[in-house]
Amino acid sequence: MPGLEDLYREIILDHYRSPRNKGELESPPAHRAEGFNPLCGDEIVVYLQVEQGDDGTEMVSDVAIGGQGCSISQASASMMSSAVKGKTLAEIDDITRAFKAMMSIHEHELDGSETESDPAPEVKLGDLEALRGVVKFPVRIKCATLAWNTLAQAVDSDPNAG
Amino acid sequence: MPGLEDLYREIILDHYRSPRNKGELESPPAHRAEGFNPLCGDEIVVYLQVEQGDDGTEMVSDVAIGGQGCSISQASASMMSSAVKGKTLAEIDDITRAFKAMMSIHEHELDGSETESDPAPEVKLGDLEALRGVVKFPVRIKCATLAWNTLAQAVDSDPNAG
Amino acid sequence: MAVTHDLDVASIRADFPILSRRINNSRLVFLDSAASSQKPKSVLEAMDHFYKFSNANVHRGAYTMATEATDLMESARSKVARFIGAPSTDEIIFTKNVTEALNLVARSWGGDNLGPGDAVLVTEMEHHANIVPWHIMADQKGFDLRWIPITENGHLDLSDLDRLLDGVSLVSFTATSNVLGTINPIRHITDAAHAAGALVMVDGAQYVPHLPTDVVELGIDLFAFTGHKMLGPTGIGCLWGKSEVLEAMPPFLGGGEMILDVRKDGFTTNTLPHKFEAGTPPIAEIVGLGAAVDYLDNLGMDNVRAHEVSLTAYALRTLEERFGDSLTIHGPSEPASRGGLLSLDLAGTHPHDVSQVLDQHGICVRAGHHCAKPLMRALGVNATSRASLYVYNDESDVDALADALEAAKDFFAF
Amino acid sequence: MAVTHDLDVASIRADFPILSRRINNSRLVFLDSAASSQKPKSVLEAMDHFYKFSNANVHRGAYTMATEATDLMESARSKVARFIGAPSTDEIIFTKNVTEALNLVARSWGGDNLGPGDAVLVTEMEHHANIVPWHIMADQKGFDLRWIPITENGHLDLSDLDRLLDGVSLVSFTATSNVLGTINPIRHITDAAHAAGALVMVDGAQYVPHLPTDVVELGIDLFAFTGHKMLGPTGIGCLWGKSEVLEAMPPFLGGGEMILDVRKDGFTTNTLPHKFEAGTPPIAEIVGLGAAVDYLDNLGMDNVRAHEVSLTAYALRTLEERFGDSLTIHGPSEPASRGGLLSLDLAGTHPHDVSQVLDQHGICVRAGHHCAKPLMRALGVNATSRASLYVYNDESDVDALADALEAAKDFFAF
Ligand SMILES: Cc1ncc(COP(=O)(O)O)c(C=O)c1O
Ligand SMILES: Cc1ncc(COP(=O)(O)O)c(C=O)c1O
Repeated sequence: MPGLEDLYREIILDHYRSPRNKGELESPPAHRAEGFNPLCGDEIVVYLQVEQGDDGTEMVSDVAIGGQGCSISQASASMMSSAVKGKTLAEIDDITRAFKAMMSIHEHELDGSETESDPAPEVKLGDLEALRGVVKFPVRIKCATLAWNTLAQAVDSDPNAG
Repeated sequence: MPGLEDLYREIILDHYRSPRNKGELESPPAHRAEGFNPLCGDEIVVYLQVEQGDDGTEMVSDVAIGGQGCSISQASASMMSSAVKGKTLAEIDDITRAFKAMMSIHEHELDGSETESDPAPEVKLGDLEALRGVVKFPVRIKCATLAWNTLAQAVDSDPNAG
Repeated sequence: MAVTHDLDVASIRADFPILSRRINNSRLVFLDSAASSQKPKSVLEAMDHFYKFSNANVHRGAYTMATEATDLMESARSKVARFIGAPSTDEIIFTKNVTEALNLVARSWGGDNLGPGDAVLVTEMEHHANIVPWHIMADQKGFDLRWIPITENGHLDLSDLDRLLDGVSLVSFTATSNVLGTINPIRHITDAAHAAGALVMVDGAQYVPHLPTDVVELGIDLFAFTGHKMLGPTGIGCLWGKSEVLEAMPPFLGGGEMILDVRKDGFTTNTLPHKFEAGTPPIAEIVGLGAAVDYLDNLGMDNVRAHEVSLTAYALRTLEERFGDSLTIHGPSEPASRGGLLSLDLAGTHPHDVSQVLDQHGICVRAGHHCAKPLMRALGVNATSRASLYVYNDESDVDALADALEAAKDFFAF
Repeated sequence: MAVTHDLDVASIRADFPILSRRINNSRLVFLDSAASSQKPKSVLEAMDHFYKFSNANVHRGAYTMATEATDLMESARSKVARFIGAPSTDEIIFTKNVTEALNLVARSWGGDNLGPGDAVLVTEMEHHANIVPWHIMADQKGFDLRWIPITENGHLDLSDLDRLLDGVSLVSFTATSNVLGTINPIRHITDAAHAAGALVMVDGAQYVPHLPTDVVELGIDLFAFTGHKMLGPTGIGCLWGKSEVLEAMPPFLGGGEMILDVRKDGFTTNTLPHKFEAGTPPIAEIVGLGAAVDYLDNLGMDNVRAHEVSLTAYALRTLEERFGDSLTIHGPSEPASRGGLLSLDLAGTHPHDVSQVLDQHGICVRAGHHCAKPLMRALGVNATSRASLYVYNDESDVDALADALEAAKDFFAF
């Protein structure tokens, strides 16, 4: 088994100790979604302020993260929040796919399905690269992807529903 | 494991090939009971003609055996029929208890119960002694006792019921 | 069709430690694999190694051994999925035996879908495991149980199938009869059932160990089998179902692993396959089953089948030659339409006595009703002696059987 | 009270092959026995010997090996009966795990006896295995599920017991909490339940492995436990019930062995224990459980308990001294009223991370909700790290745990 330093890179611990964009946004108008990892009890709430530019493209002007969880899920959420803030939904989609591609190597092996996903888009992942070590700890992959699945839900959600 | 000759004594094979008292009695007036070994499918029907003497004692004046089964269950039924014919119900009870005592050494061990049965009555078992070897073949004990359990039911049955 | 190769029985036998045992001063001739097969060393070693190296509870642990245990279990699930041609590993549900798998469907699917006016169709050649669960549920729910009869030569009588199917919600039948050896026309029945709007469940307990299995090709909806008859350990069985069928079924056993959330006022079920796997699974047994699948894969199921067809042909021929009319062999007479299990009736003897005499010669056969009492009644017998063949048997075993039957015949001769 | 002897942990450890494994260059410190215990050589050898010498299906075979297999299985049943003080071996029903045993009662007894207006009483500290089966049946049958709450210090709050019991048909609760370690006052609750006319079922999963058990002395009606937590193999659990309670219950799984007769129009159930044991039992696993019982008997359950009380006291003391307020240990603080499992909360860390760091030191603990989500909500936590002690653990394992917790604390320190 790889060592702890593969999992807990310094930058991950930094995001864990000082999470970025922690808090809430008023919803509506913000999109809001809750994510839940039943295995470990981790919870994430993602708030997205989505604004429409003059050219019709939608972008995330603000983001906030609530919830609680282990260092990996918290750090992943914090990094995700930094990575998506100020990006268009199309860009966010690319980042999400690139991140999941980095993680999913192992998810595929685990569920035994044979389908090939689309090739990952060429996106710089920056800080998020630090989470690459998680794939060597298969049980922790769900911790790392929780924030991202919740992000996708938040994007799809209707802020005025409910 | 003991050899076949312990199980299949010549006298057992003789009763198997030439069963005594094979047939039916009209019921009523005869008592009648059916026995069934679910494990091997053996079936025994016991018919008893019970008559009351002047002194009030009841005796079995005639007996008949129907059904089908393996050599042990058939021979045991045949020997049983010879042993009870002409005997009083009290004598039959003694024979039954003596026979079961001979068999039950192993039945007890099998079901793990700790209760001691009454001491077996002093009764000459005659031909029935040949079945003693069955206790060395625990799965066959139920074959040997089937006829006797059915006999007890026949004695207890009300020939005029149903 | 794959080219088949003869099995090297001598080298196979060397893989099964128990086969070197002696019984009553004779070599062990094991002819009761239809009741439970023997296990190769590789299966025993896989379980032993699991316990000595990676034993831990699965799924929730983050530590090394728990991860290893989970990986071992899930890789066995993939092997089993591949072995029966399941499109997804998530469709493989582990149970304790095939009996539990059939009951699971009766309680879960049946509890949800059956009521007065509905009907389930089974056959006269079912094992009790595919009858009693339906009796229990029919009592509770008030639906009808219908029966496909058998023909004189031990096949299903499908002449009236369309009428029997009318109004039926589920057809549940055995792929191979455990008494007659008959291999049923699964695809034919399934097509007719689907045309009539019924789901199809197949009891593969006597099929999976002996033939190449592809649930997609068979076209069926639900399939169940049991580990201990296919070189695997006791305590493990399997239910396969199409995802959409399993998804629509309510959970059966409730407890750990099958939930996403539990509250005081209710619970949310987990995804497949966990939804149906409550509690600590038979982990070592799943690992053992995976090793059994590896062993069979390695032999090649086409070769296993070819071996059994030719050995069954030899047995039918030998017994016919040596016993003629004094020995009845139930079931189809053509080796190609049957599995390698032979239900025998030796004139003038009772199966219980026959098996006792055979045991004296080191030969293991089963005597009784084989948990198929409705079939025994249809055949008009109380019991049979059943000799069943598998990968470690060869012609010498058949010869030994014939010799011992001869001895039994002489012993009980009038 | 029997005189207790210290366990010779060094010689016990020599009986467990896995304990000589190294994990991440450290010796294995196994502190997850509450999830699944390790197995001594004698258990593995009993199963291996079964497969290599006597493997055959049970009960119906007349041949030597089938008789041996049946005898081995039934003698294990007697051992288990004696181990828990069951008055009759016929009251011992083998299941695949305790989860199946609890579901069996919920479906069979509950299906027959519960309806609108009825109530079942459980506790807030139940494992999901004693909650979800009741949710499932409550959905079907419309009865109420009531809850005994817990106190601040992790005991059951019985102050309102009489009111809670009013109108209850069954009380079902755990003997020992798998999160808090609390050993519940079984006799007290049982007497109150009986006075109120309710039956009592106890989940003994975390109790039987650790204390002398006598179901008659406890006064309860139904009792369930699981083999893999008591040195036995996976794939085997057990339900005990008073004969008259079990007799009155309808069968659960239908199939071979649980019947006396099967006809097309119905079936007749077999006697106890077979009535509840449909299909091929986990034979080797039952044999393995018998060997586990022998092993524990040989240690002496009084000695096992004494060992765990003193080791738990040492652990509570050590952790308190070294971590003070920065480590919360859930559950009762008196070793005599708890089992040897410790749910830990290390300030500033998440259980998942703690268990990952501990694994790096070769230490196995479980992190998560321990299949007790209602309890976690009552405690106001999402997860804990749980270290659990058993016969092969000693003070050096506790010291290793404390050292590694120290390392985790430093690693995640702000
Ligand atoms: C108190 C309690 N009940 C039930 C269970 C379930 O045991 P199994 O998974 O063996 O059915 C457990 C352990 O997981 C437990 O600790
Ligand atoms: C056709 C068939 N179905 C079901 C079963 C039951 O299998 P198990 O006892 O493993 O559940 C058997 C074997 O006993 C069988 O032959």
